[in-house]
Amino acid sequence: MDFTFNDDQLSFREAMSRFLMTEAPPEMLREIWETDPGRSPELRGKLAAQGLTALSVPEDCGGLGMDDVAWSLMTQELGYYAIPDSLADTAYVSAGLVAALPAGRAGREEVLGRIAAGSVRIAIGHPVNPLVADAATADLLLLPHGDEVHLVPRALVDVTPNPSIDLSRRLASLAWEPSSATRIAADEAGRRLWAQALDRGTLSVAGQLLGLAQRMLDLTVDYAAQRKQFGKPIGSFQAVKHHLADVATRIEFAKPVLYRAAHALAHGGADAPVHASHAKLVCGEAAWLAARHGIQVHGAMGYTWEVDLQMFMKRTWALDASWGDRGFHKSRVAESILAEGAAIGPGHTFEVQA
Amino acid sequence: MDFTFNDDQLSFREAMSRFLMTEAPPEMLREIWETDPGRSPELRGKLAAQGLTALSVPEDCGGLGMDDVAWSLMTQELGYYAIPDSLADTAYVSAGLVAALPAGRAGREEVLGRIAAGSVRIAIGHPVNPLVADAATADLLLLPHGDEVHLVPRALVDVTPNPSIDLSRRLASLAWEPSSATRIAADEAGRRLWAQALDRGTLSVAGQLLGLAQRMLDLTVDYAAQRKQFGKPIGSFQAVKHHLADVATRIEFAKPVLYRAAHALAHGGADAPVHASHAKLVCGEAAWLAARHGIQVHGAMGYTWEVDLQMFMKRTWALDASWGDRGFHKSRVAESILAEGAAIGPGHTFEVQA
Amino acid sequence: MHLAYTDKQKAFRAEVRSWLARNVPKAPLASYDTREGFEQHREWERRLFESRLSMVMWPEHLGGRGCDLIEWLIFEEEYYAAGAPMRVNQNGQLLLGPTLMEFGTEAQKQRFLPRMAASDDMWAQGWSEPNAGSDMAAITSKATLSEDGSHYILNGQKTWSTRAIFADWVFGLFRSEAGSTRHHGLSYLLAPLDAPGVTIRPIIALNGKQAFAEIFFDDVKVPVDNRIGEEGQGWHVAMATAGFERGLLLRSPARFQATARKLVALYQANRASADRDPSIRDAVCEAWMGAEAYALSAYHTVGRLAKGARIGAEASTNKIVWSELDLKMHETAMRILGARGELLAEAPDAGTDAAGWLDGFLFAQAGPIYAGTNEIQRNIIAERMLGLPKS
Amino acid sequence: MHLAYTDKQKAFRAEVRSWLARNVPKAPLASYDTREGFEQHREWERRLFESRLSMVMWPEHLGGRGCDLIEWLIFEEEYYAAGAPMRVNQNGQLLLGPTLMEFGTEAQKQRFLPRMAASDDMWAQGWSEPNAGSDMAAITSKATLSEDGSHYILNGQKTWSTRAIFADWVFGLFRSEAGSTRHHGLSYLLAPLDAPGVTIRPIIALNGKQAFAEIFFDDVKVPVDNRIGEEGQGWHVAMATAGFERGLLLRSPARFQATARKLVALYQANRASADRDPSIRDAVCEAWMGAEAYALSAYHTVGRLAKGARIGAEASTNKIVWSELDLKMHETAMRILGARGELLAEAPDAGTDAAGWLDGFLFAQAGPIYAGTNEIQRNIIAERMLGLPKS
Repeated sequence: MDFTFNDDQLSFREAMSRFLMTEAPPEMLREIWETDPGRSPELRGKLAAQGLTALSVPEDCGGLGMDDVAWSLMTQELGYYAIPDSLADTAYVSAGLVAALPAGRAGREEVLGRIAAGSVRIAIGHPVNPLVADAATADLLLLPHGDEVHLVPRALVDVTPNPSIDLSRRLASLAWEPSSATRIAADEAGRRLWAQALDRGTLSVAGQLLGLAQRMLDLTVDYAAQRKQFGKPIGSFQAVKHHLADVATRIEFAKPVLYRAAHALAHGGADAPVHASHAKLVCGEAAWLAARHGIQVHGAMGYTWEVDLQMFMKRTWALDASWGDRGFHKSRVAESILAEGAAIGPGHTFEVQA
Repeated sequence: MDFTFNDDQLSFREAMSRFLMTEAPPEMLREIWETDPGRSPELRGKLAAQGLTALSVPEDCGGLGMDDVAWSLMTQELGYYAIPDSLADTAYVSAGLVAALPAGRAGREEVLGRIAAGSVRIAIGHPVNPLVADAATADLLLLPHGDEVHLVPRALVDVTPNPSIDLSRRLASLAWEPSSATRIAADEAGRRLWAQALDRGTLSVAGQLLGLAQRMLDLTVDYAAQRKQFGKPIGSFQAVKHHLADVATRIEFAKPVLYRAAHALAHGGADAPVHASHAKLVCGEAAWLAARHGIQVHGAMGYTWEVDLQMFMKRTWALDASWGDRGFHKSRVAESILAEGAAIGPGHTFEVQA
Repeated sequence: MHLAYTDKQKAFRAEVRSWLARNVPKAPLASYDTREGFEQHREWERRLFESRLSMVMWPEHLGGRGCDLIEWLIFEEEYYAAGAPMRVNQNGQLLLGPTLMEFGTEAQKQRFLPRMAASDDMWAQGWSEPNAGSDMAAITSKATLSEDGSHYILNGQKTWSTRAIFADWVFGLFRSEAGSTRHHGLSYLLAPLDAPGVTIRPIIALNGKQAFAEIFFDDVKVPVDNRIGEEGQGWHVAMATAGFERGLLLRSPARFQATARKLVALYQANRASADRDPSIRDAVCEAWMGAEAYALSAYHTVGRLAKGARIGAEASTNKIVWSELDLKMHETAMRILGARGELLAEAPDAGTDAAGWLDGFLFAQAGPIYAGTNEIQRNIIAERMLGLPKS
Repeated sequence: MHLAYTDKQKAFRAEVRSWLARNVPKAPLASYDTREGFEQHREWERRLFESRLSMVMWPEHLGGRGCDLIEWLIFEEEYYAAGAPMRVNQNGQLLLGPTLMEFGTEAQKQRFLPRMAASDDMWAQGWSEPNAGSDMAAITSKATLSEDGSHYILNGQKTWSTRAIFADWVFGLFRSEAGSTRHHGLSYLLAPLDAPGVTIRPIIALNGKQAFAEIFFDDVKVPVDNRIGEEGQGWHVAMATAGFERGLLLRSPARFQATARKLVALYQANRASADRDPSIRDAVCEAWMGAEAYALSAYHTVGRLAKGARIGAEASTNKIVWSELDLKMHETAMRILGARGELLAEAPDAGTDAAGWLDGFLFAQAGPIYAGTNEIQRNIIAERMLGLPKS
């Protein structure tokens, strides 16, 4: 029983954080936001060079073979730096789905190799999401047709953009025709793949929300320490302190919830869905609170385009309802714990494992 | 359009407040709490002498003929001083029920005269309340049998005490036999009487909760101004200030909700039930918040028997679920405002009137 | 307590309702934080003014119709029930207007108020400075009286001036006594924004629009006639205005009752999905209860004002209540909208309602901040209403 | 990250579970805030001790069985899952115990710890004084060293000493350097409560029970051997203990997981009436999520401690989380119980569950207050974890 990360995981995260701090400063995000595709091939290339796209591709397909637990750290970094790229959709959610296909199916090994190399963008159109992120810039799309999973080249899909308040979100509605040529799974296998993708997507967003919360807290602590009113830093006022202490507390107690869910998912735990929903709810609440108290402490400055806080707030508000809104995840939690004979209470924290 | 009180109403309240301040200090409440019946005939007599029992008895029955609006002030005083006597059950709720009987029915005028004179205690067993307050010390009981209303002498009722955390609450379960001799209303008339009694009981408790909230706030402000830690009054700390500012704000915004409900009830408004439920919900929330922040600011002192705060907190917690718990009142509000074609929004604040 | 409207009040309500039914634009106006929308809203204000409906409480000779506060509440109820446009000149009409009524000379009133009522002059406020936000007494912008005493020379910087980039005039506080500190030595001055030496730089808000501006004063000459009240008494004059700002008029209850009604409708239209989160139905009912309480409180206050009471620290409780209610209602709407919530108006899948709620949600973020943060308001309540000691 | 228990851990869990199944009293003990209940709980502690289960983490020679923190978590899970009695001697075992382990001499450990593990000695804490509550450094109780250096003479008053009226010993801080102020010049001393000059006066709590006491010291003689750590270093010694107090051990996650499970059951049993208030189902799910998060955080912290990390201001986040979670769970239970909520155990209509929840609800009121108010904890988080400036 060891509910901590190993040195590999921690140092990968550390390296990624250092890398993003210099390579993805807010000024660069603003530039990318303003571009037409909203995506930077250069930044994506650098992230691939750091090994991020290879993170959870199996080693025999050219990847690093790390699992959901590593992603629970990495998605926090993607959120912390508000990376304007739905990279996790390709390198985490889609990679997980493709890796779960039987060997040889639909060019599985080739696709995984390209994911690892960072030479493919895959958008994923899960039924829980009414719109598809990054469809326009994708090379391939994973799309549902009932229980079926289709892997569809971009050229076969009509894309209608749906702009978001978060300029780095590039959402679209799609029109496409399913065919046997694009079908890569169906029936029970398809259902299982979509279910896993949902849990991975949920955790991907949960991790990003947690990273966003931490970033908004850090920005706000810096501001509160430096901004003076009534002759002293506003961070010395108890009301400001208590706002930010509450945010810090939420973040601290959301983290292990995320980690348990990631572990359950990596090990095929039967409780993975409820743990993932739990994680998304608490990470989302931490991020919303960080946004609310963040703008409150920033005062009018927080309401401007110029101050970076706005980018992180908008990402928070937008991501919160993606991969299932709160109602969806609250229902999953309620159904699980209110079920007849649910195994809850002391001693059941880690009970359900593969 | 004048949503304020007239001078008569205000001066009656003022007189009652001054009277209770000297006649019902906390030390006296403690003494009465400890007695066996938990009621002081002497205090009741003094309250009657002040005219309180006659307040809403019609003038032709020896009363003052004031209505629910006056009671919305008076119940606040009963709450503020945590009067250990369910006097409002007799003088407000029961008086209202008996006054609504047809002239001459069941000794209506005699009963009202005795209420006005303060020479009768009436307990009321509304179906919404599983237990009956002050049944043991009552002379008469108003009891339900289906839609029927029965006026039953105490001697015909078996009373089983059910002690409450609030020692001044004297609750009981009852055993009794309905008979035609005790029946004073039935069918539609009975239903209407019980419905009006419910709304009056609801407002009676709402007003008391609001008075309790104000008292707990006042006690806590006094304590915070005087108690020192870290070399200054704890009331100078922003966290304490903000706790208490929130309580004050809740109280201020609960008052007019109570007053609208009282007016609607006095004028037979169709919205009286939803307005009464609204009032009870907001007054209850103000009182709960006043209790929570009250004990928090009092620190360990607030957790003692010795400090008066405990009496007001317990009364709050106990009254909150009497005359319908929150679920009951929330349902009434939801059903009303979510009904097809509900008249809500600007311009409907006072629309529904007799 | 008498809760029926008089025949006169009923007639006024009927007139307003009928006028609005005939005049409210069918298509929503463009955002008043854009040049185009600003002018559309000015046009709308002129139409209101022509029917003496822009400032119903002002006396007739200044462009109003001498209504009392009850009639004003009625006007507001009808206005928001009709879904009429946002009021673009409220900073002038509701912050400066009452100040001019109380402290202006007859000549100043005649000169400024009718043009303000007609929105011939659009007004921006000049309260905040970069280092004087919550702490307004830290103002450093200077007004130096000319040697002949005929005019002031203004120097300094104001900020967070709402829509100043489009406005005609600014009002604000300037330090007219050299060396004075805090609340002393300030004067309340009015300046035309096209005066030589005025530079206006827009501040882009969260929503990408030019909602605010910085105003720089570089030896700007304004005649002494543009001073409201006595030299050096600006703080006193401004505080009366700030009282109004935090008080009832700027955020009339009808506005929040209209939002609550819309929220109930949004919930009804999305009930199946909304009920998966049981807290939503509760929040919807709370929204209605909160908006009603705010409206009832307004009627209660208006009644007491009519009997001679004065609004004190209660204005601070108002500010907290409406701003937190507005935020909570818009958060609830965002929860109900779910994945549609983030979409802009131009998104085909946004439907007709989502983008409006998103706009309102962004705007609601500012509620607990402007006109004195809610933290400052809570201090005021604790110290002035409850008598707790200053820190 | 490896989330399976070892065979040894599984065997320990099985042993504890089986022992508890055989030994947990069928009928609940009387409240330990009464003399009768206190002695019943002492008996229970002795039974735990006889099976070396009272202090599982202590070394064997001091009465424990040398378990690690994971095993301790397992013990706690089984203990609360079994509904075993409240632990009556935790102030000694969890506040003084670790301090003695860290700062005590070998002789002191041998003298005090095994008797503490067996509850032969019951301990009361002597931290607070009437004017030293949240501000603990304001302590004025004095310890004067005798001329021959053999003993201290204690004078002064302690308060809020839990169950001191029934206890055998007290530990606390006394000012041993005349004229010293604040954190300086304090010594950490142990005193028998039957010593001449000790007077104990019960404080009646909210629930009518003698839950606390004031302790008066009037020339009470204690040998210098009863001092823990160096003379004048008491603050340093106590802070280590206060860290533990606020930290994990005193409020183990299993306790709140058990409450959450009970709350789910209460909701299920009363679902028809509870669902009239839609916020209740939400609160029940939140309770489970909150208790799980607290448990997960404990496992996470324990893992990091095992790798050499130290608990810092995180202890303050723990305090806030468990105390507010506990309060919220009990408030929710009161809402579900409705009109039954106010009834005492002796009320025939209370049913079997209501009075237990009411007791817990009253006790939960104290959570955000004792062991450092949550306001103080939030200051600590802001200043030590986030680095915000002191006021």
